[in-house]
Amino acid sequence: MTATIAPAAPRPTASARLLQLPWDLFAALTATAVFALAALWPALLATQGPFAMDLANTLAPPSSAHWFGTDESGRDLYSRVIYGTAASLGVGIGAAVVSLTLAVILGSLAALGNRPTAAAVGWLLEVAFAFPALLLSLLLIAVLGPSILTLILAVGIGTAPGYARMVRGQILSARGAPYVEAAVALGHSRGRILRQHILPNSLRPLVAVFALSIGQSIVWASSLSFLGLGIAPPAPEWGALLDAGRGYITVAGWLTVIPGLVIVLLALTTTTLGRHLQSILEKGEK
Amino acid sequence: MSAITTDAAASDLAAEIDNLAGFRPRLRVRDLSVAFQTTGGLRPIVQDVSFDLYPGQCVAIVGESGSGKSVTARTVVGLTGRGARVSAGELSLHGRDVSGLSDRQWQGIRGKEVGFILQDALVSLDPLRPVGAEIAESLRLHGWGDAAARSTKVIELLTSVGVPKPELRARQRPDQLSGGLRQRALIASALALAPDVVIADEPTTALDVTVQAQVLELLEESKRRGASIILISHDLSVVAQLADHILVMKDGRVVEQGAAADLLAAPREAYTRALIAAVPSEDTRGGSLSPAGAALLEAAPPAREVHDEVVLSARDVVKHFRSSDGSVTTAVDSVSFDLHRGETLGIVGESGSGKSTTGRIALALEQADAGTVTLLGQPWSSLPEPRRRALRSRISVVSQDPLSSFDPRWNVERILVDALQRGVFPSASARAERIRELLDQVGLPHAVLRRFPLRLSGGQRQRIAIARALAEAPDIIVLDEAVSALDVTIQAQILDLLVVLQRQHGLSYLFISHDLGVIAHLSHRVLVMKDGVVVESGTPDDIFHRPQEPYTRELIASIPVFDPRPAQEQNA
Amino acid sequence: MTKKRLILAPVVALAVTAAIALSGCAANTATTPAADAKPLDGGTIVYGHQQEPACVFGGWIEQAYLSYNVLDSLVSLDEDHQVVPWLAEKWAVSDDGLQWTFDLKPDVKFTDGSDLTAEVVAYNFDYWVNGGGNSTALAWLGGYYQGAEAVDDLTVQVDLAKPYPRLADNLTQGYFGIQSQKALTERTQEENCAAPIGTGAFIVDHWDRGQEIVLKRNDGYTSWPANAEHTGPALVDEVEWKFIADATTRVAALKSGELDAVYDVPAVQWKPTGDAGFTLEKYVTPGRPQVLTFNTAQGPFTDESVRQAFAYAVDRKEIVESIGRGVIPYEGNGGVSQTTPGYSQKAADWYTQDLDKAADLLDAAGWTETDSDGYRTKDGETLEVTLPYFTGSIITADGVSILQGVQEQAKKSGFKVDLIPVPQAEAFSGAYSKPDERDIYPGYWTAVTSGILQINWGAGSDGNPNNWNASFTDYPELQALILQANSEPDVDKQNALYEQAQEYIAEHALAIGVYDRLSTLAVSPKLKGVWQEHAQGGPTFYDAYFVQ
Amino acid sequence: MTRTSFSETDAETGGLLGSAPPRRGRGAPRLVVGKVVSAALVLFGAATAAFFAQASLPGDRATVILNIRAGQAVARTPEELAPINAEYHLHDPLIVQYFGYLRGLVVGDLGNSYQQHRPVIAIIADQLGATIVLTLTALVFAWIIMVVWVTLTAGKGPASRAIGGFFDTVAAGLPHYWLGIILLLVFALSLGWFPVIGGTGPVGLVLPALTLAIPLAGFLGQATRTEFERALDSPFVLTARMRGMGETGIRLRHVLRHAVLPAVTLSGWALGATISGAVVVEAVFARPGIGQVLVTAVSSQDMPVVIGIVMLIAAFYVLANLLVDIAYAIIDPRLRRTS
Repeated sequence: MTATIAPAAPRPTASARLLQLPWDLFAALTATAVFALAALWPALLATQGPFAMDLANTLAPPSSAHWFGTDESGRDLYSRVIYGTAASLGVGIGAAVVSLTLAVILGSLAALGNRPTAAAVGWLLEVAFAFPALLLSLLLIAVLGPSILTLILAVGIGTAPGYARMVRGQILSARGAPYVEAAVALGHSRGRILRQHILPNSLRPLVAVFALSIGQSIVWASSLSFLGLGIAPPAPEWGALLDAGRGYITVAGWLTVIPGLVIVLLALTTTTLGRHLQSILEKGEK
Repeated sequence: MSAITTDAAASDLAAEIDNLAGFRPRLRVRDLSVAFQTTGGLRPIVQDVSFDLYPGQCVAIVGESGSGKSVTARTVVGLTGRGARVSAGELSLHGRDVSGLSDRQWQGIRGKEVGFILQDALVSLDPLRPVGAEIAESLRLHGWGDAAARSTKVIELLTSVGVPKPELRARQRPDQLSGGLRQRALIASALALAPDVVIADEPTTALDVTVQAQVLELLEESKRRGASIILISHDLSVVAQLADHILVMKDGRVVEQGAAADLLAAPREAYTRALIAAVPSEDTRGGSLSPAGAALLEAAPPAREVHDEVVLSARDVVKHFRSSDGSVTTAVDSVSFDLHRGETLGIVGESGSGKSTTGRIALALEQADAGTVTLLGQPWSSLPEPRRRALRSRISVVSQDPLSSFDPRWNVERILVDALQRGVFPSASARAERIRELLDQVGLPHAVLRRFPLRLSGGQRQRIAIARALAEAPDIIVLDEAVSALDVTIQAQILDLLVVLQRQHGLSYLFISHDLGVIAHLSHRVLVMKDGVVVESGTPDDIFHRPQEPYTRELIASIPVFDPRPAQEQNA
Repeated sequence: MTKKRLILAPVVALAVTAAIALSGCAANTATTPAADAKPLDGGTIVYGHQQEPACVFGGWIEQAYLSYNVLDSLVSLDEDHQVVPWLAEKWAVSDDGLQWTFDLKPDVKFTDGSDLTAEVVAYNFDYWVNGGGNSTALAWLGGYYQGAEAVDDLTVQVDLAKPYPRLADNLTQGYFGIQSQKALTERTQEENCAAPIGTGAFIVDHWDRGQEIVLKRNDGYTSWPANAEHTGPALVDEVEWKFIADATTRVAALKSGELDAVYDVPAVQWKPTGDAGFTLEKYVTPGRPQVLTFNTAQGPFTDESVRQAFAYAVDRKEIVESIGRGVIPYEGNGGVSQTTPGYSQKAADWYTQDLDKAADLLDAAGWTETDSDGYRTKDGETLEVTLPYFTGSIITADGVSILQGVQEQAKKSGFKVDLIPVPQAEAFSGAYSKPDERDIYPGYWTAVTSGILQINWGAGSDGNPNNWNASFTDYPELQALILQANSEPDVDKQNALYEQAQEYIAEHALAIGVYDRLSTLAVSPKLKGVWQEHAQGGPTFYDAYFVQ
Repeated sequence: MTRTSFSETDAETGGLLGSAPPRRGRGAPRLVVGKVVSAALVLFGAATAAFFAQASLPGDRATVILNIRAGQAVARTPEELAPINAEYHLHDPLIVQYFGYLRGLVVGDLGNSYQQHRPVIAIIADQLGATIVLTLTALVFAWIIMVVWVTLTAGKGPASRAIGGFFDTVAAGLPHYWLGIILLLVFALSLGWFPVIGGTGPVGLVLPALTLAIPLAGFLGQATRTEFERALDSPFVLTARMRGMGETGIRLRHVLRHAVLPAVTLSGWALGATISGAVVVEAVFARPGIGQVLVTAVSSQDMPVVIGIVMLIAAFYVLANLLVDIAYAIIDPRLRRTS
């Protein structure tokens, strides 16, 4: 049944719109701003350098001088978390880019390629799924050596098959959409339909997925750091911070708990953004 | 006008008399109002609705989508929904005030004292469970018997609603049953505990006409057995079959109510009259259905004689579909037809009859397994797609769901511009001029150009779809259930528009519909399809008055008799 | 109401969890038995160890720890660093120092029933050095060992190419456990690997890979070492030797009573564990401590001044003492650790932090400019040095922190130290083992004597370089000192020579010490008699018993 | 041609979350043959990928084998390496080694471990049980947590929706090892409710399984919640209410079954992917398991073990997806016959 849609209400002003934001989106946007600032201009937020040691003040609990406490070398955890934002976000964004780029290429081939190509790519994806992603990362790191770039590649390649399947599904479903048939009925060529309808409509959800993927990638990357395969310490990347704090968990829990919470917060932020982006895109332009 | 007050006063008086006689209403609703909490504050949905429901009586609530009729019905059983504010002067069932019942208390009433039937059992029964389990659940919830007794009762109930082989059917899921059988099963589940009050919310919408007739018969029977029925429908012809008393709702208010026969024969309100007038039928052919349409029709060129020229011709078209288990079904079997210039060829049939497939083959969106289709005398179905493209501008399509046929990223302007060939409209200004012309033709303001289809009403969307179909001045438009999803007054406007456009441009329509009334109203010739085969074809006059085939006769017989003319005129 | 509570429940749970986690409290304390608690018979020791080796015996210290409880060696090292009898009742060396004879204990049987004979011991020597059975044995004996033969049933003679007066000392390490010849020749490699047959106090019962090795008491045990605290079979029935990689988990499990003893207590846990009533055993491994060896063949450290500047730049003592929390001893000596015979305190004290000296030395070496990051440069080239370290077994988490301290302090004098963690696979595949790949190599090597200097600094022959020389350079003067020391039968003279060698290393800043490698144990107070083996540490359960 | 909203939603959610679109049948025998062939192809692909990835690792394999046996990290001379190269045919051309390996696979011989000198099959068999028990328990826990949480919070107004969704998201974003450490710290170290080193007993299984289950529950919950709320709005739910059914009954008897379909698909994927989480969990809780063996084997370049485990995980994945297909067909019988 068709619902009658009420005539559009008068557009609220920009500031009114901001105030009308759902609380979670508002919180996510605020967090994003803080993360972005920390990544681009850490010195502004940090209270000291990321490597500055204070051997007289090691494993100090959170206090007004050291908001997140200090580590075994007396480094200020808060400043290290701030300085680590760039690396962690970099890995997250980089891996998301790698992952989605691969996914778009493979997914498009699997959905639109000729029969042998689609079958081969489909098989490749199936194998990639069956192949443990962790092993893939282990091998990559063994071949390339641990570095930010390796981490980006390892995480990006590891998460690509899932997204590739998604892309394939999106393209297949867009290809079967009534508006594509309408375009055929209008006499448009295959290339034009692909360009105008199928690709834009199937790739558009990726914008939201991209945001989701950043958070997932950071969690993934931190897992690799835990296994000692991430960015070399004492670089303040969050996963590395967590790994370094592990040995002090019973005496200095903050070294583990706080970076973990920051990772969770970031994952939560990107997921929330992604969700809202998705629903905005689904609703269509207003 | 004081008619309503007088009427209400009269009915109050009647109620009092009934009370004195011990003939009390089973359900009494007074000044019922419902509002929903939205971000923009409370939004009233139902305002001041009052009615009584007596034993063995059927009260129908008629109105278009959004009129508040379903909300009214649900409020009566305490299921208004989240965020609703309900207020009522009185809401009583069997004389008991039910306005303040807790959810648990309601649970004891629902299903036992009040039965509820929704539209289309395919989605109104749990699609993952056998229908027998669904029916048994109605019994179980109210502690009826043990498991064994319940399964016996389920068979009994299915038998009573006329389901053959009930043991087998009870084990099947809705999707394994035909539309008629599953709708009967749904009714069986609602009537399992023989409730005194049955609420039927659009019980026949989306059903084929023959199934609709069966469902109405079942309701009729339950009414005869003393059940009181609240019938919710947008379809006056359905209401006319069953209702003793009719409420006409618009925008949450009752605009008119009264005894069914009186109201239909002598509607007092303009809105009611418009509703009645909007119902298409064989009798309305050549006339207008909507007030606006009347003016348009007058302004339009007169109906032309149907031209001899054949614009689209199908010969022995066959189409098979292979299903998952490897079996092959024949969707279209040896279908042949000719569509002449300026003609509307109606294809009517029930779901699964192959009419839509026929339409898609005519559009060359589906490749026929055998047979040929020619367009304007040229090969069409036999060509490869790239070579068809040149001819595509001659034939266009309007489908049931225009929204999904628009790219969701595009606004109206882009949709329409996209339909224009660069070769024909080379400059941007030419294209802009053309799309404004199209909007004028379909009666839409130019302001919609910037809007997105999602933000438009169903009628507006369908007009955009028609504008797009007209973009390159085609010879033929295939209309596949193009008005089925619309409210009756909107449907009337679109049908009027189609007639006007046909007269203006000499268009040929291949008009596909399950709705015999629409077909009868619009068509110059009619094909009746069943199981992929054309069982009969002819003029509407032949088909509706002198059906030759048994199936056609059955179909015609199923059409609800709806003649709003006063009874004595009818007799004359 | 119910709905509210329902939604609040996880919030509360999360908050409580976070609070507990943040406070990091784990205040378990051990119930200390009374001083006069009675010893118990039997029982099972559940012991938590860090790393799981692939085989029970072999050339890796993780294997030696296990071997020591299962296999008996010819000789043992006592608390006073004296070699005492074990399978060998006595031993003698010929005057020219080239022939060693070991007289075996009579009537010793392997747990497969075969006899311990001189022939078996000779076979073992051959198996270590020539049969690929033990690479560490090869490192020690290669170049010295010529052959072994049975003189009679219980006398075995070992022939050397050059005198090696401290041979017996070295044989006390766990790598040199004697195995049944019958088992070695008749059983598969797999069987010997998982459960070697020795004459030891315990028998490998079974191995749940990834989880534990269960050792059962050898009831017919007759060949305890002279430094054992009791005689007869072991006192407990069984040892469950569990592998728990995570130090925190190990210590926690000890505190919760799930383990009776654990290996490797992290510095930060040391005091709390002791305070909680657990017995702590700290063993400072003799041999090479954790040193930084400079690549003197290539790169900036070919210049002695630069090496010395680096040594002056860093306050190693401060770093080790604060990060090591008083548990990990500072070690300045770049040659051997303070528990090694022949240790030179003078070499250890050679360098203390002196930033001015470091600056002067760098200026003198031509690293006069300073770039925007504060690093010294010469001809536009940054003073950048590569310091790869092998994570896991070689450099512990505490060690990593210490290296980071070194990096941070060296930075102040203008050194850009690139710390590169090298995972095990890469390390074992020979990564960073070539002169052009690293400038500093950190690492230790357990040893009983200062003879380790020969392994670490010995010159290679043509076409067969000494791969264990991390400086990649032969120092003939140093080599002469070491070789002379190795063959010097007089212990005092030998030690004096070894000290000279260490001072040579210090003077030329070939390597600087950082901290001593530890082997630490924490033991439940109800378990007594666990001691660390004296040659290179690790738990010995032969004398262990439970008290009530 | 009325399409129901149900057939569409499957594809939609399935697609978005990166799972396979629901497989549709093609007739039983062809289906079985197709499944077997595709499973074999997947295993072949996984083995090939593992082989060449291992072969491309830097460093000399013989050196690694020798160094690990010795616990050393140094360069080795050709004389030292010769016997190892001979023993494992490491100097054969790669392609010869590959075909030799494939030949072994076909006859079910995965070879011997370089380090443990044991057949790979035996090594895997030792550890497999613990990992399977862990994975399956985690899956069961995840489902219980997810079902309870979603059933309690979905479709109950904006506040509970926000909180429900919030916890789904948080749970899904929890790093395994972090969660594991926190659980260990709180429930084993501080509260002492569970042993610190659980071993393989049932009590010791709780925390490791929860560590894997909670993020998985969040992940599954995200997919289920959407479906749950969609199903709650379905006409058949209204019908059930009109029958007098209570909220709980509706949620458990009707809605849940519809809502879990995407989660079922995801579970198949998750079963295969849990191995990565298992490695971490096994490390934190000192549990034996295939994950530990894998990490060790990769770091010691014990190629036969690595490939053996890859084959096993691939087989597990294939099997899991087969089970998902079956479960799907049981939950949604419509798929058995729709085209």
